[in-house]
Amino acid sequence: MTSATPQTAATAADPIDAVRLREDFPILAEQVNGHRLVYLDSAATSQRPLPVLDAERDFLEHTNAAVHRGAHTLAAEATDLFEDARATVAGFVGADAEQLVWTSGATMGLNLVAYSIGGASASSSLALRPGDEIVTTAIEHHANLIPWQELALRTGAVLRHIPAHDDGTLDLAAAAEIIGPRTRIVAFTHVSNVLGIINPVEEIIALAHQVGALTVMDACQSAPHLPLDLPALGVDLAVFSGHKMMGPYGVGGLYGRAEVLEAMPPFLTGGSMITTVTLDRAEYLPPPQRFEAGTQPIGPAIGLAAAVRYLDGIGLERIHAHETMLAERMRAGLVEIPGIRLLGDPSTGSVERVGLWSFDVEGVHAHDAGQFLDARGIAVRVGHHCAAPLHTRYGVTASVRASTALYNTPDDVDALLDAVRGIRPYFGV
Amino acid sequence: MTSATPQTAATAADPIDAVRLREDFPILAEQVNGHRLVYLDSAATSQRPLPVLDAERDFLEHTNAAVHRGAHTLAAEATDLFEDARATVAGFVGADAEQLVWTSGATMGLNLVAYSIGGASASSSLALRPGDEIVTTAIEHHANLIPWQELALRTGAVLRHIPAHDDGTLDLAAAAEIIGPRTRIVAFTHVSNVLGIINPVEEIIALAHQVGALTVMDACQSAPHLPLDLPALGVDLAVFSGHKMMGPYGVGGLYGRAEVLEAMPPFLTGGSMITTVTLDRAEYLPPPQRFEAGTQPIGPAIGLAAAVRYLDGIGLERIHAHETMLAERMRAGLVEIPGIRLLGDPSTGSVERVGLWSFDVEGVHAHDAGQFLDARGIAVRVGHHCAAPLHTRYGVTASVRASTALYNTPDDVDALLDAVRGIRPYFGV
Amino acid sequence: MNELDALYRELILDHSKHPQHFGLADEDAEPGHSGTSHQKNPVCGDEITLRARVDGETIADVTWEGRGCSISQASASMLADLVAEEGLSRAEAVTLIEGFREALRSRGKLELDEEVYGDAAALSGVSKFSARVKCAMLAWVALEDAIAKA
Amino acid sequence: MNELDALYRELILDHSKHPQHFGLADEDAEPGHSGTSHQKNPVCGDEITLRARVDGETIADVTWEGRGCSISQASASMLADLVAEEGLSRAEAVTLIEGFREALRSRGKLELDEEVYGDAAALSGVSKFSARVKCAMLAWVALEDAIAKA
Ligand SMILES: Cc1ncc(COP(=O)(O)O)c(C=O)c1O
Ligand SMILES: Cc1ncc(COP(=O)(O)O)c(C=O)c1O
Repeated sequence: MTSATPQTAATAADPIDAVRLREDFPILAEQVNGHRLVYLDSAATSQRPLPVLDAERDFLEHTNAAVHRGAHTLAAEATDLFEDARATVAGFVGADAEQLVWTSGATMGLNLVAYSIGGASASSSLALRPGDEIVTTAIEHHANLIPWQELALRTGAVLRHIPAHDDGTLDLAAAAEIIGPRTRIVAFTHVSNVLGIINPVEEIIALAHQVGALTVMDACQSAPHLPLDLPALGVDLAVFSGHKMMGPYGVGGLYGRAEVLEAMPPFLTGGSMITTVTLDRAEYLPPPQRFEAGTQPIGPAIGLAAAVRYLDGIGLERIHAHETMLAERMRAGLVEIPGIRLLGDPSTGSVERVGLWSFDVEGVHAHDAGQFLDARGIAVRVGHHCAAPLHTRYGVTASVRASTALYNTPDDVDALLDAVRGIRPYFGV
Repeated sequence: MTSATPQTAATAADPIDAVRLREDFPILAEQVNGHRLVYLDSAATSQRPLPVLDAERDFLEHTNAAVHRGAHTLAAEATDLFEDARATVAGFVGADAEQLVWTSGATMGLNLVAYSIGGASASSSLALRPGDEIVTTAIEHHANLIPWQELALRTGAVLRHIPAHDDGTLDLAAAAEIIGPRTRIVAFTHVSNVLGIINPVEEIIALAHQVGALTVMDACQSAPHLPLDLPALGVDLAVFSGHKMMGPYGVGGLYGRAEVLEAMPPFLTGGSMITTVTLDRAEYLPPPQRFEAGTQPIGPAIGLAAAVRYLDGIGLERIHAHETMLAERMRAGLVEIPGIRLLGDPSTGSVERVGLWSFDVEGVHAHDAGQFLDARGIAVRVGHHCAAPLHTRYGVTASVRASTALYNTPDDVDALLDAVRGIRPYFGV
Repeated sequence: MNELDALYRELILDHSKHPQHFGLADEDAEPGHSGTSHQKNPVCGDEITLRARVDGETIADVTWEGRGCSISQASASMLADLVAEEGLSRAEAVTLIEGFREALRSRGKLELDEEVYGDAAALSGVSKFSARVKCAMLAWVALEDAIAKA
Repeated sequence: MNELDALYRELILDHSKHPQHFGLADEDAEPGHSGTSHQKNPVCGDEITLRARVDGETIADVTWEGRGCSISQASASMLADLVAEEGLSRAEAVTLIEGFREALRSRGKLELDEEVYGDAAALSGVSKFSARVKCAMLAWVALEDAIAKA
C-alpha cells in the first residue's frame, strides 16, 4: 500500500508548500486552451492526489473481493481493509468506527436520514406528526433542502427556514424565535458552498438541543477544509462526500451518535444488512450495517481512507490557514475591480470563511464570464451552484464561484484577478 | 483513452482464449497461500481488466471535473465522457441513453423502483392500494425481496411468491395461477445467483403483461454473461451492478421503458435533478436526470463504459459459450464426488445456465469446506449468498458456490474438483 | 480569430445588447392563433418565454422575453428576426430548427448557412462549446413547442 | 503444521463431531437462575442457543444447541466443558471471555493459555483467519449475554 506522507513533520504553524503539493495531483499539470490549468472549482469536486489513486488501484490489482461474506483469503483481506478504512474515516471526524455509515455521497446521506425518519413507526421518538416543525436555513444546498420539503409533504410537518442577513451570516436572533417547542429537526450546513462562510453551528446546535430537536449537519464543505470533531461538537448526524475531500466518486459518510443511529429504522434494504430473512419478513442488523444494503463502494472507501490520511498528513489547521490566505487575497483583489459584486459581506475579517468567493459581474452573465475565464485556462463554476433560493435572495439567477483547495497558489488567485479585470471590457460593458 | 480490443475480430463461434485474457486482469497473477489464485467468486464481484482500471485513472488524471454544471473546458469534456458512457452502457443492453438511469448498484436500483412506486400519488397508474398484489419468486436475492416486503408493508399490498420446483426451475403453472387481475408488479431475477439457472423470463413477462402488471427484472447475474436486449425482451424495468460485470464499485444501471420512467416520481432528491427550487418547493427534471440526485459516480460510470466495451469486444455469445463449457465440466466432475449434492437438478442439459454451481458437502459445513479450498488458493463463496429463503427451501443454511467468468479456464475447474475430492477425507467424514 | 472570439462574434454581442422582438405580443390580437412556450435551463436558471403567432400555415411573428447569457439572448433575438424576415411556414420552421439543432450538436463539424439562417449563422461557433449548446437552443426549442401549441 | 492444520486441530474436529453439553438443560430445574441467549451469524445463518444456570455468583452449568461450522460448534462445546471443569464465578467468566476475545482479535499475536482455557486454547489458531473469528466467538458472546440475563 502506498502511504501518504506528503510532507515531513511540520507544525500547525508552518505554511504549506502548495507548489510542492501540486506534484501529487497529476491533473494540475494539464494545459487548457493553451494555458496552464488554474483549477478553482474544488467546491464542486476536488482533484485526487496520487496516494488516493494508488490506494484504490493497488486494492483492485491485488486484493479485490466482496467483503463480509466469504471465508477466502482475498475476501478476508478486503474486509480488513474496508473496515480499517471505516475506522480511519471515522477517526478523521473524531468518531468511532461504529458511528460511520458508508453512503454513496452527501445527497444520499441526507436522503437516508430524511427517509429513515419518515419511516419511523408512530411509537418511535423520531416519528414526525402533522404540525411538527423541521427547520432548515435560507442558504442551503438543494441536497439539504429538498429532502426536507419532501419529508414535510409526506408527514404533514411544517418546513421553516432560518433567514440570512445581507452579509450572508445566519440571523441567529430569528433562529432563536423559529426554533421552538414544535421543532423536531434542525438541518443546516456547516459551510455554505456559495458564501464560504463558516456558520456558528455551536449556537444552532445549542438552540436545537434546548428544545430536544435532532440536529443534522451538512459537512460537505467543511470536512476537506477545517479540523472536525463531530462528537465534541455534539451534532446528532452529519454527512460528507468523498469526492469533495480528495477522495473517490461514489462514496461518502454519514456520522451519527450511537443512540440516534440505533433509533433509526433502515432505509435501503437488501443483502448484508439483515439477520434473518424469510419470504415474508426480514430482521435487521444494528448500525452501521443496518444502513448498508448491498455491495458497498469498497474500492472508493479504501480510496477515501487514503484521502483523509493525506489531509491529516498535511494537517487541517495548516490547510485552513493556507486557504484563508488565498481567500483574503482573492477578496482584496476582487473588491478593487469595477463592476464586481461579491455575494456576502466584502469587507475583511467580518466572519470566518473557507477559501471561496462567489461574485456577480455587472452587465455580464455568469456563463459568459466563466467562458471568458476558461479561455485563459481558469476553471470556475457558474450558475446557482445548487443553491437557487440563496441566489434569489441576492437578486441574481447565477454567479461565478472561485473555490480553492490546498493545491492552489497565490499565482492561481492572481491569474483569476488578472482575467476578471478583462471580463467587462471584453463584453463591452 | 485506452481502448478495449482484447482480441482481434473473432466470430461468435470461436472459443475464447481465456489464458490470454487472464493477462488483462492483474489480480489473477496473485499467489494465495502458496498457490496460484483460482478465483471462482465472480458472482460476488468480478475482477477488473486493465482497460477498466486505465479508463477511470486516465479520466481522473486528465479530465476530472463535476459534470452538467459548468462552462469550463474540463467540465464540458467530463460531461461528454459521462454522457457517452451512458449511451455506451445503455447500448450494451440494447437501450437508448435516455432509458438508462445511473445508480450506485443493483440494490439501489431496486430500492429506487420500490420507493418511487411507494411514493406515487393516488391518481398515478403506479400507485398501490391495499389488496393489490406484488409477485416475486422463491429464489430471489434479498435485494429483490426485502424492498418488496417493505413496499407491501407501507402500502397494504400483498406479497406473493412464485415457487420453485426441486430442480430449481420456477413453477410456471403456479405462476400462471398467482399472476392475476390483482397483480400490479412482478419482480424476478433473470439468473439466480445460487442456481445459475436462466429463468424463462419471456413467459413471466407475458403472464405479467396479460394482466397489465409492471415487470421488474434483476439482471445482475445475466448482464455480464449473456447477450441482453432489454427493449426486445419487453421488460419494463431492469437493474444491474457495475462491479459484477468487470466494472467499478459504486455504479450500476436502472433501465426503464420511457413511459414507465416518465410515470415514476423522483426518489432521492437534491441537486441536478430539479428545474425550479424555492425554499418551499421544487420541480423535477424528466428522466433519467429526475432520478439522479447529487453528484453521480462519474469516474465509475466511465469505468463501466470501458467494461462493457471490453465485454462487447470479446462478444457475449462467446463468453456465454465459454462459461457454459466450464459449468458443464464442473457439474460432470462434482456429481462423481461422493457426498456432494448440487443445488438444482444435477443432470446435464436440463435447463440453460450460466457458469456457476452451488453445492452442499455432506457432513462438512460450507464454511469449513470453503476454508479447505482457500488453503489451496481457491476462492469460492460460502453462506446463503443473500438468498436465505432459497437455502431454507433446500434444507440447508449455507452452501459452497463456485462461479466462473470469462477469465476462468478448465484448469481452474480441475483445481476445484481436485480440492473438493479432498474435503470430506480431511474432515474425517 | 481565437475560439473565444469565434463564440462571441460581434453580431452576437450586438443582438444580446439590443434584443430584437423583445416583449411578448398580445396573445389575442390578430392574426390567427398563438402558441406560447416557457423554457428553462436548470443549470443556470436562464429562462425564456416565446410566443409564435400563426396565420394558417404561416408564422406571422415571434416575440419573446427572458433573461440569460449573451448566447441565449442573442439566439432568441436572431431567431425572431429570421422569422420576421423570411415569413416561414410551420413546416419550414420545423426543418430549420432541426437543421440548427444538428449543426449545434456537431461539435464544430457543421456550419450554419448564412443564406438560410441569416444572423443566426453566427451561432455556428457555439457547437464547439458543448456546455453552451443548451443556451443557444433554448429559444429554438421554445419555438418548436410554441408552434405545436398554436 | 501448516496453517490449515493449525486451524483445524484434531481437538477441534473431535469436539465438533462429539459436542459436549449439547441439549439445553431444563430452565426451571435447580439450581438458581438461568439465562438463555440466542446468537446468529448473519453471513452463513449459523446459530446457537446457550443457557447458563447460575447459583449465586457461581455458574453451575452451560448447555447449548445449535448448528454451524466446526469452529463454532467446537468452540461452544469447549466453552461448556471449561465451565463444567472450572466451576467459574460470573466475574471469572467475564474476564475469561474478555481474554478470549482479545486473543482471537489479535491476528495471530496472542496465544490462549492451555492452563486457563483448557481445550479451548486450541482455538488460538483461529485468530489468523479474521473471517472465522465470528464463528469462534459465537458461543462466548452467547455466554456473556446469558450471564447478564441470569
Ligand atoms: C441476483 C442478484 N441480485 C442483486 C444483487 C445485489 O447487487 P449489489 O450488491 O451490487 O447491489 C446481487 C449481488 O449481490 C445478485 O447476485
Ligand atoms: C454544501 C453542499 N451540500 C451537499 C452537496 C451534495 O454533495 P454530493 O453532490 O456529493 O452528494 C454539495 C455539493 O454539491 C454541497 O456543496
